[in-house]
Amino acid sequence: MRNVKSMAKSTPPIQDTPSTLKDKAHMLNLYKDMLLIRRFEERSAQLYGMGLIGGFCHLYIGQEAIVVGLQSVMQEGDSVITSYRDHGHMLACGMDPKRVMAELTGRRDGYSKGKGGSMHMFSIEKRFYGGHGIVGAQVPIGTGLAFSYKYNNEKNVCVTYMGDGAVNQGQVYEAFNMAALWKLPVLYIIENNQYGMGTSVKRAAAGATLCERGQPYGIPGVRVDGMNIMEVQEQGKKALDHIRAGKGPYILEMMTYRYRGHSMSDPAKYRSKEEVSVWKDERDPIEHLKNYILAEQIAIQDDFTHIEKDLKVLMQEVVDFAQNSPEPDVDELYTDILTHDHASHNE
Amino acid sequence: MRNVKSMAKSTPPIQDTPSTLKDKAHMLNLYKDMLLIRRFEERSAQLYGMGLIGGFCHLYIGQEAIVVGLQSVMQEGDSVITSYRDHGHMLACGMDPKRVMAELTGRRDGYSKGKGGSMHMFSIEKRFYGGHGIVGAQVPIGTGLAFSYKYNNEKNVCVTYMGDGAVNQGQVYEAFNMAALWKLPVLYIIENNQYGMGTSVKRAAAGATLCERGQPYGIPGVRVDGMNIMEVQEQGKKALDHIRAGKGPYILEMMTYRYRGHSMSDPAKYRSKEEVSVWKDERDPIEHLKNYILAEQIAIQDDFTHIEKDLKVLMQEVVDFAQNSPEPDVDELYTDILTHDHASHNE
Amino acid sequence: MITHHIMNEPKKITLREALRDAMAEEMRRDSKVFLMGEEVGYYQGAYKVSQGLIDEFGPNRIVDTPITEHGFTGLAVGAAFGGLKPIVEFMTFNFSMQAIDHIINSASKTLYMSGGQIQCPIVFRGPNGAASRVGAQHSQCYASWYAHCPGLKVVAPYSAEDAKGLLKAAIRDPNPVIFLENELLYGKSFDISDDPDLIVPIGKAKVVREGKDVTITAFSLMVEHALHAAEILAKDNISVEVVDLRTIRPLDVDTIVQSVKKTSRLVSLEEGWPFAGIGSEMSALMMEHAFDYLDAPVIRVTGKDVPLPYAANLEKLALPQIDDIINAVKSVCYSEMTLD
Amino acid sequence: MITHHIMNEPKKITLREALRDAMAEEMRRDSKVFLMGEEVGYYQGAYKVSQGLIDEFGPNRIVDTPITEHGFTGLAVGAAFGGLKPIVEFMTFNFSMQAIDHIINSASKTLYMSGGQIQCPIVFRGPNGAASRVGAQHSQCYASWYAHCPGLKVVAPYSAEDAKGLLKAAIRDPNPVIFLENELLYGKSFDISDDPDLIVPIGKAKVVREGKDVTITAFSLMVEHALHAAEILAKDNISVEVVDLRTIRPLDVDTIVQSVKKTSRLVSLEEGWPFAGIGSEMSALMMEHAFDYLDAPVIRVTGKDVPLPYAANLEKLALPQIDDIINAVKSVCYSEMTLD
Ligand SMILES: Cc1ncc(C[n+]2csc(CCOP(=O)(O)OP(=O)(O)O)c2C)c(N)n1
Ligand SMILES: Cc1ncc(C[n+]2csc(CCOP(=O)(O)OP(=O)(O)O)c2C)c(N)n1
Ligand SMILES: [Mg+2]
Ligand SMILES: [Mg+2]
Repeated sequence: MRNVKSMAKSTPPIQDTPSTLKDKAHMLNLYKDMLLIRRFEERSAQLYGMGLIGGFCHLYIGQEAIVVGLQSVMQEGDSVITSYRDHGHMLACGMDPKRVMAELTGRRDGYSKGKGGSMHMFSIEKRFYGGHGIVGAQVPIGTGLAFSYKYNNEKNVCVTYMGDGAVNQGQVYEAFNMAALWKLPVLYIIENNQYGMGTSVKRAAAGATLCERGQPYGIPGVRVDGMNIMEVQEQGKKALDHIRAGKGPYILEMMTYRYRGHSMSDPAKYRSKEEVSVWKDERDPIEHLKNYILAEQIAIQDDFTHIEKDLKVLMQEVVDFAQNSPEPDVDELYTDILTHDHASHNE
Repeated sequence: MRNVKSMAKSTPPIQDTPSTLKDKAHMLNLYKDMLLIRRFEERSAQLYGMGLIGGFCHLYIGQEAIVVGLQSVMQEGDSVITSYRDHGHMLACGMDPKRVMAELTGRRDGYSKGKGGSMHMFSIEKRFYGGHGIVGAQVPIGTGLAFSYKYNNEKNVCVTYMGDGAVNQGQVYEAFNMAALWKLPVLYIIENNQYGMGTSVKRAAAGATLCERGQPYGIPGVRVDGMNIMEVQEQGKKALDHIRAGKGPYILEMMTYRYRGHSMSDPAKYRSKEEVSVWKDERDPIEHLKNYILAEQIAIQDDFTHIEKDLKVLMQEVVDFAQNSPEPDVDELYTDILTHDHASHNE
Repeated sequence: MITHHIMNEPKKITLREALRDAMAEEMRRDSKVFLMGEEVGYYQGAYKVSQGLIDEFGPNRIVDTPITEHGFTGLAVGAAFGGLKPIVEFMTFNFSMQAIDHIINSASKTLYMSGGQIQCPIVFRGPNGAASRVGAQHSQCYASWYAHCPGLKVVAPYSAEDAKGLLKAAIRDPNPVIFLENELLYGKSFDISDDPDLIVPIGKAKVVREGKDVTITAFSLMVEHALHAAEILAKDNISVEVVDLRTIRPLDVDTIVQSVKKTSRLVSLEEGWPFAGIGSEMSALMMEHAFDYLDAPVIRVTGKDVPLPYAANLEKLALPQIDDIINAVKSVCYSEMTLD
Repeated sequence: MITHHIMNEPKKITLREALRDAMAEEMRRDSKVFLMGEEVGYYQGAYKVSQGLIDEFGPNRIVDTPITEHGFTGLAVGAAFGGLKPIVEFMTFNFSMQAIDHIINSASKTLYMSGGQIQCPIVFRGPNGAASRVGAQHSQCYASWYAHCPGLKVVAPYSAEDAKGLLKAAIRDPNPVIFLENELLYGKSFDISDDPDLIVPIGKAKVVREGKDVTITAFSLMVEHALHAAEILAKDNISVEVVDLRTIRPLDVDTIVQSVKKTSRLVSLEEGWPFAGIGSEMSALMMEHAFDYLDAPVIRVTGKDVPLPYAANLEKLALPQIDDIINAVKSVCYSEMTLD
């Protein structure tokens, strides 16, 4: 099992073959990575409440199995891009939770020096390309990253996440068409958490499923239980294999749920208590994995207690770091508008 | 049979029930309406060559069966909207060929007083809503016209045309989604003339057919031989019935061909002579109908000769009118930017 | 300049309520008016501007859309061509960029391209410019882009009364109107007349504070800053006239020129970027209409020429601050000597 | 101001060829550079600007796209994030409105939002403004919209040499560059140096005709009109200095101010709409940097404030004509007396 702190310092994702999928270390890592996201998000909510985080703040609680499961079956060099609901993705990519939180608080040590905020962070090193605030915009951009891999004859895949609301945006279909036409190595993940803000999928999206939205372009699509990390891994692997074999894009629709409101300011009154509780109490992805591990006797309760304890320590460090990091220097107002650096282009 | 000149003066479309479909007058009217478009376009090409028409000019030659066939099964109150390749649509709607041609020459008596040009003409009276120069833009607009019919509890349908190139535009899918979600009375016609400018459908559109592009939204789609006006009528009627029954939008993909280049400046070198000749010489929609009428002994050669002669006279009038209409008054430069007319809103 | 007659004592109302009331009143008056946009219905509006409307008017007239600005804007334009009078809410005007082709090419140009035949009575409204720390993609001011384009009217009110009266005027207007709101003002309370016929005509600026030494033009939230700065400057014996532009296109050049003829100095205030902004236009107009009356160059106070940063300290620096205004006013006042 | 050294006699070349050569040379030099857009490949470009490129570079580097500007622009931005250097051709800049959210929100703001981490080296190019009678939807000038926005560079050359040198500079630039061409100039022949290292730096204006009575600033096709007007005015003994702006953002304020210090009068010429246009910015800059040197107000000659009409007579009236320029120059020259 990886050390929690070193993981927090951007340990690369686990590289497992199917045979090791039920390996203890691997299973506990998945658990820990999911719990890291959950605890991180709970702390984000706290700091938001304390006024230390401003603007929008979109929590990922409930959806953890998706990014952690997928990251665990990706390869070195694969990249990730998503929307503004991006904290989980960044942590799963191995980005430093301290620097992510420092960005949320708008401080100098944040990934964007405090200039981006919760919605706009990037790490070329960890191959995370944002963090985009315009619903759907990341889809052509991710497709373009995939285009660059094909152009360069690299075997990488860009995993491009979008929400169930985003999937109605026209630019998604423009991207689907080009990805299919040119067989680009892009895996589209639709995180169907049932709502785009206050609008349920049913009221926003015609048709029976979202995974079939690529069908007219010949893009295979599969619906996946996004609360079951092992199913996420299995379908993710299948999709990535298809793509890496040069067969072009693939769509996975992950059925999931966000426990909290759309952003911190949303009381989420459009959902019934019962509906929330079905997902939260009966299908929680972290509990689900824990129960599985215990039932299969892969690990014992003590292992979970340790992880929880380590994360508690880590989270205090994260919060302290993000609170104590100074505000950006005022000169930063005028930097990074244009670059004069011809040399260091993105890689 | 309607008098050619009265038709030219915007006679409403023929209202036939299936039983009258093989009626002589009806069949000859279809023929005449198609030939009117063909002759009109040939004259447009001439006037363009003479420098009397400027800018872009997109001819409809080869595709006549589509608009004429559809118009013949539409009802009073149904509307039409299309792209810049719009002369055929306007004539089929019953707009006055003189005033259409006068707009092409940029003259005062044109439908837009000369201010719109070939791509931008409208007739609320004939329920033709343009004439749009931005590829795909007419699709949401047509969907919005359909929205207005539903809003007003009117039984009308908006027939919204687009090209095989336009069908990749994202806004098309945004419109499909809303049309399906809200069951709007809109008939989408994809005029698949095999090319968007110099790009063949195969190089531009992933997937096997275009008629299935609405499938994920639950929109039925059918591929139709667009060179066979009777098939166009049959499928058009079926689609319109479906829509008028309140079942929402419908897609027809009309397989067709434009004989000329994309616009007057395109020599269309991207197509082989053989390819063009297969369509032009073996599948011409006007010849096809004529041969059918003669074979079925619905009418005789004399009838066709009369029509051709009448159209010749009409076309000379059209050209004279468009050439002799004066340029717009210079004061028109500053009119119609904003309207002060609260009363006369569009209907 | 307001055309209504005050019938009773003014009451207090938030800007948010004023906008809602304007829409409700116009929807009651004209069954062709409807509202569409993301979350305008059951959610009561992302910023609660349409609170309660779906209860009164139902989902056929308060239409929740999918997140597809390009498509629903085009659809609304079609509905307007078809005889309806849509109000399109952009959750924020940043998202209008997705739809801008329909706003410009379909809505603003079709009257002209049709030789006057096709009207497009439509209102595009929503919050514009910076809110509070929502970052670069959510904070742009679109006043200058839209005002650049013929065929549109562009309105950007500050007070609740103006917002209500102008929104009603915009809904009745047979032309496409861009209606720029400001999220930071939604919750602010203003006095408002309870004249049921309140209408504020589009195209008229308003002198909201009289003064004699210098004119500040501003719109939307910046009017508040201008008034605040004027208050402070009064203590230094600088008498500031504040003109609330209210409409950006067509701009009320007369009112501005009248004021400048009196004060001989102009500071243009806006939160948008400087280059080819509203302040640039103000300079050009003063060159053309008031050059001989100017005792100092027109000075622009604008948002800084940077994407809006998230960090609290930088965001503050990026947006016009009271001190920026005060400094600008002082500089035009004291630069006098070197100029004549 | 051009940094290259002329090595041989100039040769003749069309603007179209100059653009093509610039792309070809940069693609030979850097395998990360590629061109994408509608009809750029097998069709050789809608306006034949990419003639021959697909033969030399093949379809992987000369990429024909579907008609989906929003999507392929976003895709190109992603490719740039991923380390490539895309040149995106818009068949005309009118269609960039479909994609403008990616140009502004994704391309121009990400460097800032990422604290300097993510570069977006990309060129958006294509014909801008009016061609010949292509109507209102195909004739808009986007100079002022794009120049309004920080994070972009905006270039609009007139001559073939500048076009070639600036396009090469744009392709090498690590920032997003908007490169505005003009269809009416594509076929025009110019002298061009055959220096293989020709580069024209972005951000430098050029005095293309020296004069002492009045300065005209212009860019793109309007430089030709300005030179033509200057020729005619010379016969009336009015000596006109013509400054080709070449770059709109960052604007070379120094060169303009130098010229105005000499001539004391400025006429700004552009074919775009007046409100918040480049001419407005010119007025504002002169207010701020040259107020004391002006003997007359800055005058704007612009396209008329109308959507572009199709009719031949109206189209002509809508666009700046030589007479408009002459009248403007004369008016700033003769207005002197009333001003001091
Ligand atoms: C183009 C655009 N329109 C609207 C918004 C406002 N907005 C932000 S998130 C959101 C809902 C998106 O829902 P979904 O795609 O399901 O993602 P989720 O928030 O559920 O993760 C909306 C409407 C935006 N950011 N961009
Ligand atoms: C948004 C946009 N992009 C590009 C163009 C230029 N353009 C005009 S027509 C056309 C081809 C359209 O092909 P298709 O939809 O098949 O229609 P067709 O011309 O075959 O009738 C293109 C690329 C445009 N007018 N609008
Ligand atoms: Mg969602
Ligand atoms: Mg086609």
